[in-house]
Amino acid sequence: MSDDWDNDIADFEMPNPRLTGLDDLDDEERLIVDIEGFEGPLDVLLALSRTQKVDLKQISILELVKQYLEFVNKARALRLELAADYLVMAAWLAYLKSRLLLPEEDSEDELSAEELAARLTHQLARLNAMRERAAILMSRNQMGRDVFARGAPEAVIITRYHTYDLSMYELLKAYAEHKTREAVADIQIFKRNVYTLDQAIERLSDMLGLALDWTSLEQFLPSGIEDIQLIKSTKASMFSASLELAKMGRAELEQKQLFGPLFIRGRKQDPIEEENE
Amino acid sequence: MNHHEQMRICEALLFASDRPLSSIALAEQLPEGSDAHAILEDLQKKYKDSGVNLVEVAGKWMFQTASDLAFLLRKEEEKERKLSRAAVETLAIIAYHQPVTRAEIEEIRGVGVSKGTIDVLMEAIWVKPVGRRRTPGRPMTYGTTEDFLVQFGLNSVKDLPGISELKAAGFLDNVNTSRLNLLSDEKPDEEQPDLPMDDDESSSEEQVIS
Amino acid sequence: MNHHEQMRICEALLFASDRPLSSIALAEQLPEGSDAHAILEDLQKKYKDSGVNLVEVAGKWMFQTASDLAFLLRKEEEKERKLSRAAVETLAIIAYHQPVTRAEIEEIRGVGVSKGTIDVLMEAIWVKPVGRRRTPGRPMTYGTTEDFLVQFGLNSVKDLPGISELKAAGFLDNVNTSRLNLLSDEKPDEEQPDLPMDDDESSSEEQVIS
Repeated sequence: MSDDWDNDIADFEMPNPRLTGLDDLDDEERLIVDIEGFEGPLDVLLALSRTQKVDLKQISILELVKQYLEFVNKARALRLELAADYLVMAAWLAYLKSRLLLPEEDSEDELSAEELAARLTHQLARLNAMRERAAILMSRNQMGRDVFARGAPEAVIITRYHTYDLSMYELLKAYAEHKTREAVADIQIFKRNVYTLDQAIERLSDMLGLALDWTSLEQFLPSGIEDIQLIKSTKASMFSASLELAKMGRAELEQKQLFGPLFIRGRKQDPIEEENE
Repeated sequence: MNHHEQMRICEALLFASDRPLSSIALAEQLPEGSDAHAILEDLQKKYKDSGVNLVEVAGKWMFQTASDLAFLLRKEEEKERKLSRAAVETLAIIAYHQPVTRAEIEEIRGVGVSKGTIDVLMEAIWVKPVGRRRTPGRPMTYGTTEDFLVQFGLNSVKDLPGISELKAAGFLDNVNTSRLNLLSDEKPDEEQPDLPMDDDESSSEEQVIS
Repeated sequence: MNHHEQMRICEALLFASDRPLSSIALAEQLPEGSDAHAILEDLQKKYKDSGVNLVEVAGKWMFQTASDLAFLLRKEEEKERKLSRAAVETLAIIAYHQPVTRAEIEEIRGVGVSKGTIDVLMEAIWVKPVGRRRTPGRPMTYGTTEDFLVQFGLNSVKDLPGISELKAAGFLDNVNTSRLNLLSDEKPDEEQPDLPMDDDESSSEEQVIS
């Protein structure tokens, strides 16, 4: 299987733990059994391309498309949940396949099918190369695993300017924790004293019954409130209530100029409109 | 395994150990029949004139800076101190909200900030007074220093990650997402557009403080 | 002060530290006009066949146990950070492509970078934010740290294994991050003309710190 797969970039292979213990299955079945071990469609494509046993540069894209679409179909048949990414890739590959098979029309704005295929190959090769480098990197002699620094260091000049040390990680962590707590603290704001919209609507409709001429909305505000927050809340709710009543056809609103006072008056219920409602 | 190889092994073990090792412990790592004592003596000789010596302390062995060079290490005894949680958080708030007054820090943190906390940050040269607010009492505002940027490898404070980036990097993992919209990066200084930098005053104070 | 004495001083300082020291930091402890580099080279020679070697790492110098003794000293279960496959891959991508944005990492891996992956790498102090792209949204870019170089015994990121082959193969070219770039017709070479972090400055700053 993948051992035979020859790649001229490097001969190092990532250990692939998800394939262990499944030796009785053929490659593709194995892939499907372990769908959850995959990290996205590129990962699947890369694994599938290995079954072609050729250099990544020489893989048959058509064959790969076929393999992938089969893979997706089998996974669906087995009712394995496939993330949207996999389906988007399947759709794109189907599109690529049709373009590869059909005679290419000359188009200046679009990449040719061969160029698209080459891009896909390049992406796969790049991911593969990064995997190999990751494995090589991890297999290097690592500090604290293979080689060691002085076990009992004596105090030396390391920080000439700072007697304090703090990592970016610690700083960001602290800020994030603070933000987290702040979020919880913000929730408590809802305990504030507010004048609800329902209260405002009730008050306004009661009072509108009494005053049928244009009256400044300010006149309807409840008096005697001292809490500034509550005054603000009252104003906001009364304003909303006036809009609400206007919408219901129970009041009319007028404003003579921008930022000018808002006038409101009660409206006799129009019987025709009432029917329409 | 020859004698030289055995010496190398002992040397590496003694170097990497975080405590003195007994000759018995060393012998366990050597082929049977090795003479740990002879090896230790040879190592001791090898390091006799070096900047580092192999010394025997309470029957165990360790490397130690040559006593005549102890002066090299002595001046570093102003050893690293750990910043308190409050200090780290205060630093983060100053970094993100600067220029910011002490009262504002307290409001943001929701708890009092002791004078000592800011002093510690100024001692570390990460924070400095940057001006005064044009509000009653003309409170001093704080900001971060050049040293702060150097410490954290930043080009400017604008390079600090924003909330969405912190979240993306996993720092805000345990925050309920529905609450996250409350975590905006709001500008804290909406009401004070003007930041008076009276250099004479703040710098003279800085000298007094530091 | 003669050459031998200067060697002893460097030896003591380097031996006492568990972190790499720059030749600049060492030179400060030596009489003016001393040739720190010559001293370091002599020290390196002196320890060539010992159980402890003087190595150049992250552009600095440190003593560490000889790598051929790894079989003896290896502490697998205790020390090794258990990194997920995703984290290892992400680390490699950041190392080879730095400075690199999260979106670019996702493009290369063909899958989203899950929350916590970069967080884990930052906690290990192998990865840090290094600046921002001059592209819409000013996305943060990531790079590797000095600790990363020390961990993997590299003198600089230019010494990453096979980096020139990867470059020659075009694998380190700018990454097109318009999602599903397979579908887009953009030329891949038109992005990110400017990187905000100028590397010279940051690396020189790093030297100043230590």
